[in-house]
Amino acid sequence: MANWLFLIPLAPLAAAVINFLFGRWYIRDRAHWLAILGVAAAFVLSVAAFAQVAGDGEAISQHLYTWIPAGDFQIPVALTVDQLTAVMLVVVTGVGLLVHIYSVGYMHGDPGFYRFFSYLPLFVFSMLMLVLANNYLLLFVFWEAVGLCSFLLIGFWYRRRSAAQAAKKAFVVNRVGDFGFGLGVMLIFVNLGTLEYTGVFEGVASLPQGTVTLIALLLFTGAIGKSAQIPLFVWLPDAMEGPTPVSALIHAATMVTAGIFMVARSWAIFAASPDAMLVVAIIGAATAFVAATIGLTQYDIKKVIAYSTVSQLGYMAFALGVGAWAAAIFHLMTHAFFKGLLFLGAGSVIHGMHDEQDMRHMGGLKKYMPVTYWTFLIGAAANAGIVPFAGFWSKDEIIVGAWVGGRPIIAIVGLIAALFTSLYMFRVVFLTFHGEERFDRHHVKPHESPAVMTIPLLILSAGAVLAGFVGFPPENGAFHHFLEPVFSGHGAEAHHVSTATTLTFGAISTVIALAGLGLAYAAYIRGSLNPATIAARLGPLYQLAYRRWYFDEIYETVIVHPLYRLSVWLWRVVDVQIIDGTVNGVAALVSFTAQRWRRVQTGLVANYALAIALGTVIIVGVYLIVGSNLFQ
Amino acid sequence: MSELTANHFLVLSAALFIIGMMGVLTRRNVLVIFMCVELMFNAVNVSFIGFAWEQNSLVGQTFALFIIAVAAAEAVVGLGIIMALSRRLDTVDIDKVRELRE
Amino acid sequence: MDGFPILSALTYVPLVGAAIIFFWPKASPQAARWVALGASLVSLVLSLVMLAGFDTSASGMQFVERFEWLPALGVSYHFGVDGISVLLIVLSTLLTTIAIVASWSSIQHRVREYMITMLLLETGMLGVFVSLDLFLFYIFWEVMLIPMALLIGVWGSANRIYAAVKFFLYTLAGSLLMLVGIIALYQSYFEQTGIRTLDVLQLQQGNYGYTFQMWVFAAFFIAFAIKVPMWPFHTWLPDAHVEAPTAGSVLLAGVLLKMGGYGLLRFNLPLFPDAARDWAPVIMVLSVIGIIYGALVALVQPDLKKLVAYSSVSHMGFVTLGIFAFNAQGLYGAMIVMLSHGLVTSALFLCVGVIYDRGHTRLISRFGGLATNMPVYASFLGLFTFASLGLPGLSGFVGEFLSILGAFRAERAAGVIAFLVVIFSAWYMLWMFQRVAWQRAPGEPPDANDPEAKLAADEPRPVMGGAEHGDDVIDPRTFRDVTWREAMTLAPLAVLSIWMGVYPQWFMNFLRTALELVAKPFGGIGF
Amino acid sequence: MSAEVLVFDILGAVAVLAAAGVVLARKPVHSALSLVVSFVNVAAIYVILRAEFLAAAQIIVYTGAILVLVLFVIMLVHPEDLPEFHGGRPIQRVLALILGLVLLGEVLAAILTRTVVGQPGPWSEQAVQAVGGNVQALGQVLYSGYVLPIQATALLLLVATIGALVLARPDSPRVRRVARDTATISLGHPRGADGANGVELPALPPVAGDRIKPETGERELVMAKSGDDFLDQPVWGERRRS
Repeated sequence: MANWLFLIPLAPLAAAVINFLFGRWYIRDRAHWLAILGVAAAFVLSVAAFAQVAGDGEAISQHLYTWIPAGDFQIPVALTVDQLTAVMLVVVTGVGLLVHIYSVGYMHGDPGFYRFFSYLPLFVFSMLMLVLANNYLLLFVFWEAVGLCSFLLIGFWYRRRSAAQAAKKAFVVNRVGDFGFGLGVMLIFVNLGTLEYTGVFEGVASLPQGTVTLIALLLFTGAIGKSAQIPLFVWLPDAMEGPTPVSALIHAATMVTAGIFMVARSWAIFAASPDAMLVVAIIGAATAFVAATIGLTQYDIKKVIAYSTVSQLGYMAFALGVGAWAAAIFHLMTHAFFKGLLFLGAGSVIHGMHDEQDMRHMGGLKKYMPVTYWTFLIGAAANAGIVPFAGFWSKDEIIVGAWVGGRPIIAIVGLIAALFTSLYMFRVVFLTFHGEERFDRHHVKPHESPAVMTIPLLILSAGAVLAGFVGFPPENGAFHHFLEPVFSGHGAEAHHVSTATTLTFGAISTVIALAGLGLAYAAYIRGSLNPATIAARLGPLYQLAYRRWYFDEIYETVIVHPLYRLSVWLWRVVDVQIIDGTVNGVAALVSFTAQRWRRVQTGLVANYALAIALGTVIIVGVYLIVGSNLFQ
Repeated sequence: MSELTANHFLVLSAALFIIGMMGVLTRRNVLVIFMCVELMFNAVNVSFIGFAWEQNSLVGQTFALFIIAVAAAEAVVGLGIIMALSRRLDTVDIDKVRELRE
Repeated sequence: MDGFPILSALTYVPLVGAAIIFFWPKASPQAARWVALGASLVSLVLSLVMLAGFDTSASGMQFVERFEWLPALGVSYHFGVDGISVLLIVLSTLLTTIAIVASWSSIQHRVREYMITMLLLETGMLGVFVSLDLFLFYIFWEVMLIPMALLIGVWGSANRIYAAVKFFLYTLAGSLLMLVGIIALYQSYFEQTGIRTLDVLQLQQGNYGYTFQMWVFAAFFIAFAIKVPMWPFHTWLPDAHVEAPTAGSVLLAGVLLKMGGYGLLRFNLPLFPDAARDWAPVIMVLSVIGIIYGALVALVQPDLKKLVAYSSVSHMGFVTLGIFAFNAQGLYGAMIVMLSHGLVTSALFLCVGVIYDRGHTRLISRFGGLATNMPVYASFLGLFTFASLGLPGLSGFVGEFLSILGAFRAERAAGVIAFLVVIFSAWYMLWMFQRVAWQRAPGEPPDANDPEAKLAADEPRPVMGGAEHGDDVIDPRTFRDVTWREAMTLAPLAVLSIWMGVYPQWFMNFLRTALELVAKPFGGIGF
Repeated sequence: MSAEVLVFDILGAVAVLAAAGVVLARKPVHSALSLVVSFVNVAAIYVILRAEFLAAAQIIVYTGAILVLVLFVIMLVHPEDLPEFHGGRPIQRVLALILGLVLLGEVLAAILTRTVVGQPGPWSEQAVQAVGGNVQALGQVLYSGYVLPIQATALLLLVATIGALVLARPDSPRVRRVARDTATISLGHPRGADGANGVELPALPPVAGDRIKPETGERELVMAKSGDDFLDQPVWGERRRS
């Protein structure tokens, strides 16, 4: 037991609530102090929890209260920290703290300043609870709660129609995933009678194969939504309507990785179902590839990074699919650093360029914002998988994992995507920071961001450089040893990777990454390759990528519009005409009949008297027939 | 038919009742209709008292007494209505009084 | 407290208040308001006292008041509460108080009569929940109907007479069927035992034939299904809600709809378990249709109140779905959905009322950007929007999830299809929220430094069915934020909604023993 | 054939004939007088039936009170208002005749086939004599078993009196003028003399529902089309753009 665990999420929650309730009138532009304090407290406590778990090797937990006691459906609010959670805690609070600090500069002067610093700690709280939960329902609860924060923060500049639409889209698309996730949770409960991780993982072995596969796939549906896998990744690029720190924290470093975390957390279920694993791997690889191709063609700097995020999430997913659990979490961690860094760097660029996001209107910014440039370059290198930056180690390990996991095709797809990754990352770097200055120099004066923004960049870039080494040597680093207790037990298969394989793939990865770098250099610095010509030559393929593989259009025509038409039909025809028409028809029938019948009421008393007499005759007649002995 | 039996009274009662009823049905003057109604009341009273006589009971007479009382009340109100009717509509012709229709 | 007839007291205090206003002809509107508020507050306090004195571990009825009334007919004056009714009573008293405060300044016409109507309605509602004798129950059931119809018909908006008549006749048709059922039940019990009684608890001891059960179940069920309202008996609801004044909508959604679910739990399940089991498939299908159908139709409503009304149809589908799952999760879920819907939908109607008072329109397309000039309002609206779409941590989730889980456990397909609603409910509620609270007022140009300014013009908004409401142009930018009075009506609901989402255990403890009793004839699955 | 039967037959025949006179007489006054004859005969038959008290009541109440009232009313109502009223409505009359005959047949059948059920009551002739006669016997029965109905009857008579007062009360002056400017009921001066002393009553403005169509003498009826008509001011929520 660790009775202080609840303080980890409570600190940011308190900051969020206080800022929300009093921010508008009393706290106003001092809101960031409270938020940073809360998240910093959570960070310190997380590190303490991490240390304790690392020291003892035992999971620590705290039971707070019973949330839902519905008969045999007893759901506690209980927190557990094992190694996996400990890693997530540190990543969430660490990146979260840096993003908070960065936001002080980025959001300075915004009328919704207090609101921002109320939503952001709320998100940190939700995310912490998500990783701390000890059962699936609690996980689901905060799974949705981070969705709420995501909604509020994407729609932070709610007066923009596009932001409002994007927020709604993100929430609704996530709900599609949640639909599957929720069903999975129900299926677990109905089959196993419990939702606590330990009980579920123990019980999985006793379930028939089909049920396990179904559960695993349903859970993965949730991950598809939250972690923006094909086919539900469409919300994530749109989510870039939110302020850039939000993109960095939520849509790169933490929330979108919740799906990866959840699958890793449920590894026992997935490991018990090879079919489900295959699906996960295929979807992950496809996502990695598709998103990388789209990333090649976009011009909005944030959109490129967003697609890069989707692509990297695809890597993590297929790492899970091939059973490389630790590698997935490793990549999750390194990705949090370098992608957070990239987003914050992009934010710094946007900030310095007065809200310009189109790379076609940038160029040559290197000399205006050197700190941003160098940190961004480090992030790009890490993302592209250049030795020795963090991304190299984790991504290489994933590809190796796929290869030795018996999925060579997926490994190859991963390698191709890696080429694209390197290409689009350096395309961004070169388009933004190198080359001629394509912006309107009379109106736009690029400038370096203030220290409150650059210091987080520096810290994160240190992370992006160094984080990879916790996983060194590959497959056998400190990180893997730390996570080992989580991913061991029945169903876990250990692949013994020979040093030769590791070295070979390291070499291949490096070559590929450098090839991407070279291509980008050729196209955007030296000009020996003309991107426009290549695009023209690729024709439909380029259009496919540029139009984001038409996912949005397909959804629009296949789902959204028919559904709207169906709804209008249900309302206008079924509801108003058929159902209500029947009701009103009955009323009209009564009224119609009554109108006919009232003719009987002549108003002549004589007629009424006649009717009375007739009635008398009938009654007496009835008496004669029934009551008297006349006919007996 | 040597003895007086209740059937005598009943036949008388039936005759009076039906004559009254015919009056109600055929006449158009409200006043005459009113008088025919009184006639029908009376016919009923004859029946009651006839039965009472046959059965050696006073319940029938009691009933008839109440009927007379009620008839008195009815007469008062009914005649009041006729008065009001003739004042308002200038008629006592039952066929001209059709306000119930709408 | 023993011996003090607290149930009678809290039921009749509003009646006394109504009498005071009635027999005080010179009462000014302000005095009438204060008397009404006072009476409803006394009732609220009494109900809270009752709640505090309620023993959650005891099984059976509490605070029972019983004496013979018409012994020849077997009618007794029998009041009592169990866990099911006790929470609904507090909900009723709370919502009535809130409704009276909410109509403080928005009702300016015939205030005395209005307050009398509200108080009579409260007595009727409370009477329904405390009566344990079918005769009393039926009387209160009808008593409640009339003030509600008056509220709609006198203080409603343009098409109010139609809506009031429709509401009245629809509900009356159902209750007449119920009356037939009551009489059949009475007769059947009399034939079995020779005892004439209308006491619910005693009637539950009866042993009714299968065919009889099926028919009488249907008679009761239709009455309650209309009240719930269950698809396809729901079409009175959008009309009634749209035309009713805000407070009327609040009570209609908050309390009156609950009587359907309450009736099912109190009468249909305990009295006719065999019939309930065999009717369940039909009812579950209808519930699932209602859930999805309500959500889809809500998606395309141009009118705020209609949107909330159709969302009610959808939400109340969970009540019947949960009840007829016959397991612990379903029953708990149904009750929590009822309570949560009572809080959240009422609050949404209050929210609609706030902007209706300012703009005199309910068309979504007339609003926009309210978060800018009405931040407090937008916060409330957002909170209730999310509570309504079932965000965990707020009240909506607990009930919906339990209800669907119960259905899923009883019948997989029903649970799966019903769960689809999480997508649609998010869709329509957020669509509404986005267009009312976010974005810009209609016709307002984008901000100068907004990237969207580059677009030629704000895309035309889809306005569905707008023309029939006239084209008054209002400017939402001039609306003032909620007043203290309005905030006072919304805040308790917000607090309760969060509380119910975070600590539903408190509410579920009240329900436990009562629901166990309900589930007993069905094997008590899940308890 | 006993004397009793003979007396009964005569009385009955006269009563029936007088009743027929009520129906057939052309003038209401004749009808009323025939009714008196019929009532008196019936009263005599009551005596045969040992209902002396009722016979007295019959005479006092019916012939004494009710018929006098009827005659008053006949006098008060304008003679133009009392047309002969025979003729017209042939279908009605034929139907009435058929119904009457059928009912007569039915009732006769019922009378002839009837059987007596139940036990005879205690009030035999001797028993009645023992308590001192019909009046005493009836009093005992009435005031022991029927106290509440007696009270109720008293109340009914009171209500009827009040009701008659209300009905006979003149309407509001406006209505009265419109309705009766040619036929004022007045004992003090001849009919229609209201305007004769040269005093023209001022013409009152027409009021909805108060106009009389000249051709039919009927009043317009005004029905409320909707609930709005009953409300005196615009309702909350219906403020239209002015």
